[in-house]
Amino acid sequence: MLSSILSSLPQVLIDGLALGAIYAVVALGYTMVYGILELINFAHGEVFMTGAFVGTATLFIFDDAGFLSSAPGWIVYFLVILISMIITGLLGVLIERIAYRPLRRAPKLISLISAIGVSFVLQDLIRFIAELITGNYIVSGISLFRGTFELGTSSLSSTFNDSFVKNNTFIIIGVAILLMLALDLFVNRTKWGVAMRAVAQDRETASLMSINVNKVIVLTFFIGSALGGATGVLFAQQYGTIDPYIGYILGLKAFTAAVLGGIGNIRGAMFGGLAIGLLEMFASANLGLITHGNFGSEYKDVFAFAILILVLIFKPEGLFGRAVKEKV
Amino acid sequence: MKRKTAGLASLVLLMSVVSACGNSGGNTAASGTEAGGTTGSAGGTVIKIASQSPLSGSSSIQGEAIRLGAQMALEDRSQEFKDLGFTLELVPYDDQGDAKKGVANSEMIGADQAVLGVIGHLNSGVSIPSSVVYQKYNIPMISPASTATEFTDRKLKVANRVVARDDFQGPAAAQYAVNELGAKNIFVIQDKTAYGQGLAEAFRDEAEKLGATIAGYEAITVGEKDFNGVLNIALNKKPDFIFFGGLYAEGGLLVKQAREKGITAPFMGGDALDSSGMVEIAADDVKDSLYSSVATDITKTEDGKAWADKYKEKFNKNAEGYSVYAYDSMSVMLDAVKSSIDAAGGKIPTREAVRDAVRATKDFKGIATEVAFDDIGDNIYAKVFIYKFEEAAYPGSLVSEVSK
Amino acid sequence: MNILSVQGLVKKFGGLMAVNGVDYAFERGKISAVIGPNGAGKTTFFNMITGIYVPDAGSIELDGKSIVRVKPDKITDQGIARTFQNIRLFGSMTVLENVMVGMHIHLKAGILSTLLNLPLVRREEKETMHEAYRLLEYVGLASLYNEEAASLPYGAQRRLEIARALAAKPKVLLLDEPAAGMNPRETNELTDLIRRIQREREISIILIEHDMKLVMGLSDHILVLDHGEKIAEGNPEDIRANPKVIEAYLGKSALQDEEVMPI
Amino acid sequence: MSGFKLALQNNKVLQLSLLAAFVLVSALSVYLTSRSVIAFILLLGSLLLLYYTSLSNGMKWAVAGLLLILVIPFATAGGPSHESYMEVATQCGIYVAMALGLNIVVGFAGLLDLGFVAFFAIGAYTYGIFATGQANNFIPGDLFPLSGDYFWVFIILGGIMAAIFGVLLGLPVLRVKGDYLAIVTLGFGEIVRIIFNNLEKPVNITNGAMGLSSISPPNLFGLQFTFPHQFYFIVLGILAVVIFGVRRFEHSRIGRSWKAVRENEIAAQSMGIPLIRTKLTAFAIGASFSGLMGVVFAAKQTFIDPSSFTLLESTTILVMVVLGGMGSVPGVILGAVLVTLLNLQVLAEFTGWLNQLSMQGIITLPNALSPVKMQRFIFGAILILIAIFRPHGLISARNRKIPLSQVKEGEAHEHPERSRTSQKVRRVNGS
Repeated sequence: MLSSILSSLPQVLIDGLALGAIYAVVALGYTMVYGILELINFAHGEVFMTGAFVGTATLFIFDDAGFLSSAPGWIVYFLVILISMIITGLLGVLIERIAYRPLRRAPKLISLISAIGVSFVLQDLIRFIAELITGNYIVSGISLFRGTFELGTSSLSSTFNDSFVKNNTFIIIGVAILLMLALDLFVNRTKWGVAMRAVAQDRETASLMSINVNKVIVLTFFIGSALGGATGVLFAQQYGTIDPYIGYILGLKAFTAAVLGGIGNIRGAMFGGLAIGLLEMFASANLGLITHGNFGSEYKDVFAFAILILVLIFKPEGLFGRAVKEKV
Repeated sequence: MKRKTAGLASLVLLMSVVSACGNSGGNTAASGTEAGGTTGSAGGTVIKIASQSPLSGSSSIQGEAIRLGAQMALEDRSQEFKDLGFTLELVPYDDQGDAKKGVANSEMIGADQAVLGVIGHLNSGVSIPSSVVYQKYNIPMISPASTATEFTDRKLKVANRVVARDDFQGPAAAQYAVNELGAKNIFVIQDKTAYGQGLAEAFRDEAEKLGATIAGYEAITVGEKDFNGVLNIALNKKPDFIFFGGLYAEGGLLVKQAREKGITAPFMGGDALDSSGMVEIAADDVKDSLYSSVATDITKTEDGKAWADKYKEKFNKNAEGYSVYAYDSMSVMLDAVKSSIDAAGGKIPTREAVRDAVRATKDFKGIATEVAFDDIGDNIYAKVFIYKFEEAAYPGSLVSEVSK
Repeated sequence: MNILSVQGLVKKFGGLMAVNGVDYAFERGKISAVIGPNGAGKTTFFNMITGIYVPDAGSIELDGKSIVRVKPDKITDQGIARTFQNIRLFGSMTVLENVMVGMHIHLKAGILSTLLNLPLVRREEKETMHEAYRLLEYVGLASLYNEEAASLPYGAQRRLEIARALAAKPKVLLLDEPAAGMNPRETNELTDLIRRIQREREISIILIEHDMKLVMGLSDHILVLDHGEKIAEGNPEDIRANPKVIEAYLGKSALQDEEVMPI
Repeated sequence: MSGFKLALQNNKVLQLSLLAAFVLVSALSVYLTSRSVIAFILLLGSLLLLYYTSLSNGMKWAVAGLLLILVIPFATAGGPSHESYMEVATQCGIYVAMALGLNIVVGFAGLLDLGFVAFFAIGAYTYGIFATGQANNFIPGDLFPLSGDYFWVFIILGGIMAAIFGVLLGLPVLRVKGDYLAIVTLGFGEIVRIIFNNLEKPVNITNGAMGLSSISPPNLFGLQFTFPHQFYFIVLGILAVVIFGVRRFEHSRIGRSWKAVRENEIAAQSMGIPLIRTKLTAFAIGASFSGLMGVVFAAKQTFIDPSSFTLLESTTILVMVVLGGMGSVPGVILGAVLVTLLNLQVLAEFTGWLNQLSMQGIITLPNALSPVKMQRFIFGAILILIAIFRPHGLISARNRKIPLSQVKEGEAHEHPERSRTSQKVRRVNGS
């Protein structure tokens, strides 16, 4: 048993890393919004999904314009991500304006209900548009870097098998790291980043210190959503096929990642995402083996949710967060 | 204050309702004539045949195909019935692939006395509970697609199907895999739906019986896009054949991701992969994959090709696998209706008569299949066809044909 | 004879010593006050007594029984009820219902008996209602019994909190700044009310208050905290004359006007 | 006009006769037409109208009972669509009970539960497993399937099972607060569904994705229940108990504790209310309503599989509660009926009508835009709009105003005609 777990380990790690990188960047969006508004932006998974569709549509448009064959792949990739980030960023701002801002003083329950509503509306809107244009809401896009790379992991140790890496996996991991570094720098080194952290700490005091809280919130939504949108493009490139319902469960898992890392904590979200991705991949590849076929990979989602529940009960501040106590 | 608003509200409501009443009077009159059209001027008594299939949701492509196929058969024969003094009408229902919805619709269908038969459903999970309702009302149903064994095994008088059962399709696929292709070490994946699991289990059991080893039996989740976990197990087990019981959206991704991982073993699935979506998703990776189907490729025959062209012209859509089976199902249904009309002396027949006439169908020759029902409603001429994607183009080419 | 005593009570928040080794004993049937500048640890002190915070060290005994680590609701069961500095009413419930909730620890109705609407439940419910109404009369809110609690004026909300706490029939009543935000007339009425409660209901009262006139006029005994430590205790006269207390307050008063002690 | 308004406000006889006229007209139109969704909805609307009259509560119940037991079944019996009306009414009843259950959790206790359908599933499987041969897989002796006679016992068992699971799930979950609770319950709902979908090995308990078929229909003294009009009366009976129960709980020690916890946890705890236990009772009682109806659902469908218990279903129930008004019993009933009608009748009818138009070539409707597919969109939009513009729902929760005579000790007994007095007092107080 151990030997077969080990032999596929390199491949499991690579796949888990790719999935985890996606969770991590989506988790950032949850963490940023929660940090500032203490609201679970339920629609964030759908923003990610929208990003995937925008990216795919952009590629189709480029293709029609003949741009795909004339420009180098990496420029196209870059442009697609950029366009998708801008559109989903604006979408995030719009969502904030319509569905969250009027409710900032309302009870939490009400804003949460509004957030769930947004998520549903987005799913159906995208489905409608996709179906209207392509006739089917399951859309297969154009893949830019299709090749596969064989990694000679067996030469490291004879217990390992060779593993295969899609070129796109390198891109996912690379872009994810880039985005996270950029965000980290932004939050810690720029004026706006400092303002963001100030608002997250204490909104009222921040507004007294002549920080425009509304602007900061809008900016947070823009950046968080743009990150989600960029991940959507990466996802669409990695798996090739998307549908309007990919965001819901993926969003839930990304949220789990954010909670695991400590909500409001950017580096924690990165760690949480990678951890959840690796764990999920490991569980789905080895559960059946470990339980002798009694519980197979179909239970892998149970693990992600169980982690969520366990963390929230026993360490609600997450692995890297700080405990907050309600004032009495 | 609150009292006042309540009073006011009640007033407004009353008023609006009274006025709505006036409206509804008009409406009811209108719908009255509509329904009263059973003896209207349109040309005699109305006979309705209902179709039920998912017109929305993830399998709406197949569901739409069923509806359109049924519609085409009905329109083709409407003149024939007009001459007998009956107006044919199709009432399409959307079951959304959801059992609850299907049952609620079935009650409505049962309530409508003009409905003499039902074409549908697509999903076995919907066909099974709905057939119980049809049984109550004695409405015969013919499914062009439901393959679960349970559907006819309950021996209902109303439940019929023109396609092969899972315990015929699955084993037929297994026989081809083991006997023709020489598969010895088979990895089976299923999607944890009633359909996928039923098919995969039937395949697995037969393959074992034929002497192949089952290297693994794993499940995936419908709607997911990343199947690397399960494929990593497959990678480990080094199978020489992979069978998948599930739908094309997952099937396409599975075969694509398997190839990207360097898994070169032949990939095979059931009739749910019989869709152009397979090629769209997996593109070039779909090459050399196989699928078994309960539906034939009609373009191979002269008649079939003509039919498919007509379909395309009529609906501006390519015929899907189930279109023609819905067409044939409707034809069987209409034949039964017609023979019961004859038996009733040119009057509108009872549902019981139609139900028995459907079950008594023998030697019907349709576009896609011959039909004769055995005593539980299975088609004794149902065949299983094995296709292979030689190119990245749908449909694949027929490589084998298995009959009982 | 002491009703409530604390020994070496300590509570830390991160590096901050909110309460640091306080010893004190509250006398049965008396009105005691806990005073001190802002941030002296008074509310934290209350929160430990009522079980909302668990002390890091020290003991709290009610009638000689330790109540450290007992859940807040169980502490109420044992006879301590309180009001809050930042009013915590059940805003969208009626005034009457708020008081009725206070009596819940004494009610017996369970799920099944409620569902079956047993005579026992009906009687209990009626008696609760009557008792709650009597309490509202007692604090002078009877005419507002059907109003939504959140719609009451500020002073009335404070009194409603007191009525709700009284409904639990406590041995000890903790009042956290009951006069905050009240005008002088309301404060006078409140003073009367508190005195009446102590006299007529044999309840020991502990209050936190900044209004020194009220404190000095009401209290039998005073505990003074500063920076989490006890700096003085005694009767009002002693406290008024205590130089440490004056220093604690005047040192602050140079910065914050509202803390000036009207001595 | 304003004279009429005034007369209407104060004159019960006038109100009652208008109501009667309305019921008569709508019932007749249902009776005479073979199938009219509008007439049927209007007939159901008479219950709403009844709610707004100023009749005494007892009178309202009596009239409502009359409408539900006699008028509606008879009015619909006229046309051929009897069973389909009854099917719709039955499903309305099932959802009303579930929405009332969720209302206890969300509306009264303020705990957002996004996995509520799990309890419905537990009720359905409780009956499904024992009313088919499934239970033979883990209980020796070939005792199953149980006959339909056991159905009546299982209604209660289903409720109890759901309540037990409510407590089991609640124990860990309820330590979590606010938004987190919402997402944790969502996760739990999914876990339950995944487990039901996979529990055919190592021991086959739920038959996994294949579902359970041929569930025994209810049986009472040899009478088999298979038709919707029969289930209608079962559901009506259960619903009466459920509504009665909710009413009892709402104005009792338990109900007040829930609301106190919702309003302010810390204050509630300081008033001696045990938080976890109070929340657990809300979870358990809410779940039990769902469980009861799960049993009915399984018996009515005769087939259940995990695909009936998805997240969308949980959200649908939440939409009912939010639309109707969280914490408001009449509101939630209205919300549940509206959403069910929308789901089953209005959208389907509208789609059918549009389809007909497009078949006749009057309009061209892309398949993507078909109204039945817009379910999520409509639900989402309802949630957003209600949250922003009407957070208390269509009929907002109102506090019970108690007449002075009942509050003051000893006065209640002095008036023999209490109801009339209380009416008067109420009017004085209310204005």
